[in-house]
Amino acid sequence: MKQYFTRKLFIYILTFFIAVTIDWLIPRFMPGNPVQVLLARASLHAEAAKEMYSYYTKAFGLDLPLWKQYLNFWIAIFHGDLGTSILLFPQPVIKIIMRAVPYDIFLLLPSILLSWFAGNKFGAFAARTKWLDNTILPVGYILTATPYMWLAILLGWVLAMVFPIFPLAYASSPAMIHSFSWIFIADYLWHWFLPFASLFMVMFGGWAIGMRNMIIYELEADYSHYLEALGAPRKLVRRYAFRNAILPQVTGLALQLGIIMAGALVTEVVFSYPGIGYLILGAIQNQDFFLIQGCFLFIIIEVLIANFLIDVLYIIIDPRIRIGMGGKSA
Amino acid sequence: MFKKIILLVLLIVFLFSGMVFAQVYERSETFYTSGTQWGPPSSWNPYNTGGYAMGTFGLCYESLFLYDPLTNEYIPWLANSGEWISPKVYELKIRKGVRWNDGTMFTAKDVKFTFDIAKTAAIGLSPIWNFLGSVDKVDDYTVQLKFDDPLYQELGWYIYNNPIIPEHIWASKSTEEVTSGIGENPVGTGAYMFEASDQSKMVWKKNPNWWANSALGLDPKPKYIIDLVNSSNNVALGQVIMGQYDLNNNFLPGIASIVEGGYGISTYFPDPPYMIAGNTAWLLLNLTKKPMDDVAFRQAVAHAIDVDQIVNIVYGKIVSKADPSGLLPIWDQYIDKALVQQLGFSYNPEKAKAILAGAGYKDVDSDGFVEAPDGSKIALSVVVPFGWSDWMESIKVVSRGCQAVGINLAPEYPDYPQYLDSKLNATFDMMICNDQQMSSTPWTYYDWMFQNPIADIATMQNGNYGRYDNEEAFALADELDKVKVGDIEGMKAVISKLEKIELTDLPLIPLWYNGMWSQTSNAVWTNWPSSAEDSNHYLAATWRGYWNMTGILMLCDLEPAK
Amino acid sequence: MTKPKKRINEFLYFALKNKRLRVGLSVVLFFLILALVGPLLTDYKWDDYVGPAYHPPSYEYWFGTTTFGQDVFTQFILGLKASFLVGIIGGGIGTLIGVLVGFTAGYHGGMIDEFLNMLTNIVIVIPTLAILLIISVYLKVRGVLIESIFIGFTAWPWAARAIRAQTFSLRSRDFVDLARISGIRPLKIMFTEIAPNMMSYLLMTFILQFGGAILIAATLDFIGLGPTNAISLGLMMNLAVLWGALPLGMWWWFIPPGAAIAAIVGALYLTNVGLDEVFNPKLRKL
Amino acid sequence: MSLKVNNLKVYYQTLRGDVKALDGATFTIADGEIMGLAGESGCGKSTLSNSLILLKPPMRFVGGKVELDNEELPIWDMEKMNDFRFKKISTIPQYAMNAMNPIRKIGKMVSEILKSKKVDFKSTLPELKRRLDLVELSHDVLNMYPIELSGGMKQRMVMVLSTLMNPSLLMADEITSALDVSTQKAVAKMLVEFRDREFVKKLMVITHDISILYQIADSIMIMYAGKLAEKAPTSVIINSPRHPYTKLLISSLPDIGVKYSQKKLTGIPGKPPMLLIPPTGCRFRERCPVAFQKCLNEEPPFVEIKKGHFIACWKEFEKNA
Repeated sequence: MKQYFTRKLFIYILTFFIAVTIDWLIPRFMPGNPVQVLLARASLHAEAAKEMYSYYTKAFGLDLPLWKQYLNFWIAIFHGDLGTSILLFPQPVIKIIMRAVPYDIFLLLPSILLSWFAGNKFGAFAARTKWLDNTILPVGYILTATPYMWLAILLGWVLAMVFPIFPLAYASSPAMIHSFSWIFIADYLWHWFLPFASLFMVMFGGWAIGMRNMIIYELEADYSHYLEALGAPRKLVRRYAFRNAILPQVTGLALQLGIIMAGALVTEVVFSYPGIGYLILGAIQNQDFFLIQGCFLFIIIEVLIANFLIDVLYIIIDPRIRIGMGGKSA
Repeated sequence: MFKKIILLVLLIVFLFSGMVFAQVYERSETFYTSGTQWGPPSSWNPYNTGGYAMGTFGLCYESLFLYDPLTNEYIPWLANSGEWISPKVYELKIRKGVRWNDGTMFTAKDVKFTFDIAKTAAIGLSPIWNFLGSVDKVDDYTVQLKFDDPLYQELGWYIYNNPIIPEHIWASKSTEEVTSGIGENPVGTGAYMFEASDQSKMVWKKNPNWWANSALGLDPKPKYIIDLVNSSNNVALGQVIMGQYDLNNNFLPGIASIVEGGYGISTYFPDPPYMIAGNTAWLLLNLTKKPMDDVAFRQAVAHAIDVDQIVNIVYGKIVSKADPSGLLPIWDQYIDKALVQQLGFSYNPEKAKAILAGAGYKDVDSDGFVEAPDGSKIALSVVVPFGWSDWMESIKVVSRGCQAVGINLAPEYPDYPQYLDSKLNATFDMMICNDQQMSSTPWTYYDWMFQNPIADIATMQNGNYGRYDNEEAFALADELDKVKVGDIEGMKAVISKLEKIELTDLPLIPLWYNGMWSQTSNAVWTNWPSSAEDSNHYLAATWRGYWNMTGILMLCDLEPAK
Repeated sequence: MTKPKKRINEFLYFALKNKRLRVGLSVVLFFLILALVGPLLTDYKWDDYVGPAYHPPSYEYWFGTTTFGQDVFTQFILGLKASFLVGIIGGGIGTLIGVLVGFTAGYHGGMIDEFLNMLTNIVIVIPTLAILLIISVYLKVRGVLIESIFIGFTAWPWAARAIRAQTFSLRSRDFVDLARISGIRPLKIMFTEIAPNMMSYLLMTFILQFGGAILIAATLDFIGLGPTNAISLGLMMNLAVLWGALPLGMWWWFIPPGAAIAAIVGALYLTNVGLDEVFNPKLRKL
Repeated sequence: MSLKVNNLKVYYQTLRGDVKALDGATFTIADGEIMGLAGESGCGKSTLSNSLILLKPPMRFVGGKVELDNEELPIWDMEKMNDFRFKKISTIPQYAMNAMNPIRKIGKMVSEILKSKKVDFKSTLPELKRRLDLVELSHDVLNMYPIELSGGMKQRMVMVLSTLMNPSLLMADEITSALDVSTQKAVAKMLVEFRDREFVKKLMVITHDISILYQIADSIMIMYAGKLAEKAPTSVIINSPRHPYTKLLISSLPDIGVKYSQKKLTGIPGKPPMLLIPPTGCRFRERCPVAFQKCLNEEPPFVEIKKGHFIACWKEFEKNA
């Protein structure tokens, strides 16, 4: 158990290290320099621009030798300092991200978890139920095959433009300022629904299909046949099959995270939903490298944590791993 | 699991029955706008020129004068008057009875302080100290600016473009804070005060005891002004159609059809070009490279581009073709028509070919493209930043035009920093650029066009990216700066000389006038500015620097819709 | 053990019998043919201004026109072509890497496995967008090819994992042991003993990679990290949104590309299940 | 009390048509009898055993009657059969190695199965433990997961579980094939012991390894190409088989203990007929050294030529006649 975790941990740390290094490269690799971009945004007068140039170069520590910048970057990270945004100068990146993160959490967690549970339950249900297998599963295939943004566009077009039932954009109505009133929460959910729905639907399809295919294998596994031979009722056989089929689905979740993140990004873009995804696009368009950097760093951390949790979860639900770690083997 | 979701939906629906329209800010007294803020509001420092939240300067902080570009008039604002009491002394009479919105009296010392702080901190106003000797407070309501060598045009620009700040608050700030502080809780003299802000919006609240109510009988109608962070075009356009914005200053493709479509959306002009021209889109040519350094070649390019196609197809007629001089319509009086008639260019492929041939550009290897007189191949690119959709379309037209006359010019779309880098370091061949907004004087244009010294272009970032080197032009630009603001004839004289150089040498090629994108909805507010006789002719724009070009007056003229 | 030839015939037999496979394949083929012969049906380039702007589908403009009067059908056809290209190249590379990594890891186990596993995990976690961002700035023009290659090089991890597991289960089979005992080189064993027994599996992996690549490409194109010198289905959606096709009600601009992607990839998945049922007797239903 | 199988026909559905894997089997297993079932792979012996307990597609019930202790088994009805499975008729499958749910503790799995069969686990537990002792499994296995057990242990665990309800008939399908020789012997002995202790009344042991049958079986039944060829007490089959196929089979064994199916039947040219469209007459005739005209047209019936000795061969009938 212990050395399993130490190994895992080692991998995670290494990954983090590499990822962060790549992340650090982003602004440095970009041609031209951020300060010029910044000044170009602030249409200043010649003289002022000249002075500002040197000032900001210092402020961003871009005048230091690279290795020193790299070192400082690590130090800064552990101080939770991700530099200053250019797009939103002079706001610190970390602050901007922290303001955006809640939107992601409330959008991603429900859609991922709900779709995962619903999808698996449904897939298991559909498997080997002929009419369902032939009617609903094709829909499932189309759903998972649908590009996130396209579904988002469709929903937006139909439910916000053609039939204006839901709002087309933003996380809350323009007439509201954050507060914990019922009205605000209601308003929030109202705006939350379309992005949630489009994310949910696409993922749901994927999980349903995955589980459906898994469970069909499990129902043909030896232990299932043995149960049948012993005359165990269908219910028990299916329950066992489901329990076994869920395992790969958990790993699947870990593998999917990256793609889901990308999906969330484009969905937020379509609905101008102020999460990290939307922030990233804004940052990319406005070449705010420090913001881009911060956002990616955040995604990296999120994904790593999620992966770790899934690892732990997996150990809990799959005895084989646990025992394998215990040193015993079949 | 499905039940859960259905329940969720039901819950939402339930919560909304009736609640949806229960708003915190009453729609009928709120003014919704968008088009300035490219990210969450993050700075209320009026000296963060490119980044302060919409309205920080204009709604909250104010300037000494307003300037009306359509009538070319200065409107006394925080200053009652400004006069040259001697050739080198400019005396400002400060308005009495103005209060900062924290209750403190606004006096001459605030004005003096504002000028003085520009000496220590690098802000937009700082360059004035290149020709300003001292700022003296005569009495509480009189300030004298003493110049060594007054640059009238430049001063004329500063007096309406520089926010006056309260000494009692800013005196304690460090230089860093002044130049790049966040500047939260702004204290200004303006008609609106900071109310709130979040990820997607900035909210301003009406200042009940704004000095202009009594002093000028001005009363901005909206109680709240809510500026929404820019979203994607489709969202913006969608919300315009649904009348969710009262004023939108985004570039919205297809707005023409919306205006015609009877959605209650209007623009300044009822028909093409719909928008007031806000700036000129130039084709920059890099004069440090061959063959762009050859006037004949530049002339050929100028004649090869079918600007009408850009205007009609790419922009759907919401922009208009630029005058060969590139001067905006508001500066029409400065355009030397005869000169333009004589030296100007227009779309004429045949002539372009002729010019090329005449200058020795021939298609030697008959690949359909001409080679330079010295026989070397010509393969050029014209660039705009990737994602700037309208420009990306435009340069396709440009390159097609050039290829049609035998110039091998290909469109390229680098990311913005590359574009900027090639611009600042003169590594591009040709590019589109529209750095200069409308202003009180063509001098800002020529200053930009003939910026020098060339060595410092990269750091000054204020024009002449094609590296046009002509002492005469530089001198003329400075000369223009020294002409008195009122002296139209004097200005014309210098400008026509500049135009001559411009038209003969073509250091850059003016293509079209970008609009001051502005679409207004009559759903909640009416009496918008328009070209119509009976309506006001202010600028309906929230862009930085436009509130003090009569934008604020536009607010005061609004009427709630019945 | 029945003879391979007979086996293949049998597969064909089931393949033709299998409804899912038939439907899936025919949809994919339909679009493939459309992508191949389509260009003959139009004589425009994708960005030519060919007609009136905002023109809904009509006889002369089957899919209508864009804001600039470009022919949407032309864009659609060429976009399809690009998508298939991405699918084949990206999916191909992805599968190849996945197979190599998976095989080696699964066959050798031990340290090599450890290492490759680590590599896989790392690639999974690193935000590919970030890398693409850096790369993109360095390529003056990004083409479909570059994009495909990039996708291939970032999309292989899950394939590697799956194949690793398969190899694990296979390497312990007697016929592999036999080969090992008789001292055949590992690589040879992999490709002569193991691979043939996984052909079906590899094929299915490729199909999934194929579909995945198309989806990823669409996403990248949509946020403007796609090709800068060509049209693609993702780019069409990007442009449609950029030019306000939704509020302007230009559904003909943004519906076809997404629908095509959904149809193609969905069909691919369907094909995959069909194949599964064909190759795996247990799943054959009669 | 006994198992009576009468003219049982079970076909395999394939796309090319029915494969007549079991084409009319008629035999009896008396109480206390351990019957070995042998034949080349594909001769239908697994079909026979499976059809008795778990007859599901692609297997198709065509005809015949199965009586267990004078009670007809509705083997064609998956659901109805559930009342008999486990309690009256049970099996130790070929795949005993992975017959148990890998992610359930064995004890828990057992209790869940019992519960599902409306049997109280608590009251059964003592008996279960006793039997674990009998097969020399520690009680801890109940708190273990299958992968914690060795092959042999799993095998034994399944044996215990399958027989827990004292079924009347137990089928053991190739249970020894996966085990090493010593374990094989042990397992085989246990089967006998189970019978002696009357955990099971009668057994049908299907195997490749005649040497095992030689040790434990009371009688042996030989199948060929979906048909019964010969059934007789073990000694008879081994020492004086009558059916030519049996003879070849036995004689072709170089020495007891070799799994003959792995090599072709030496000396006999040809291979078993396709059961898709089986030839008329005797199905063995093509390979039969003594075949004659009659074998070509008429199918030999499976008749008792001596007490407890059944064969299906015209030649032998003539001898008798």
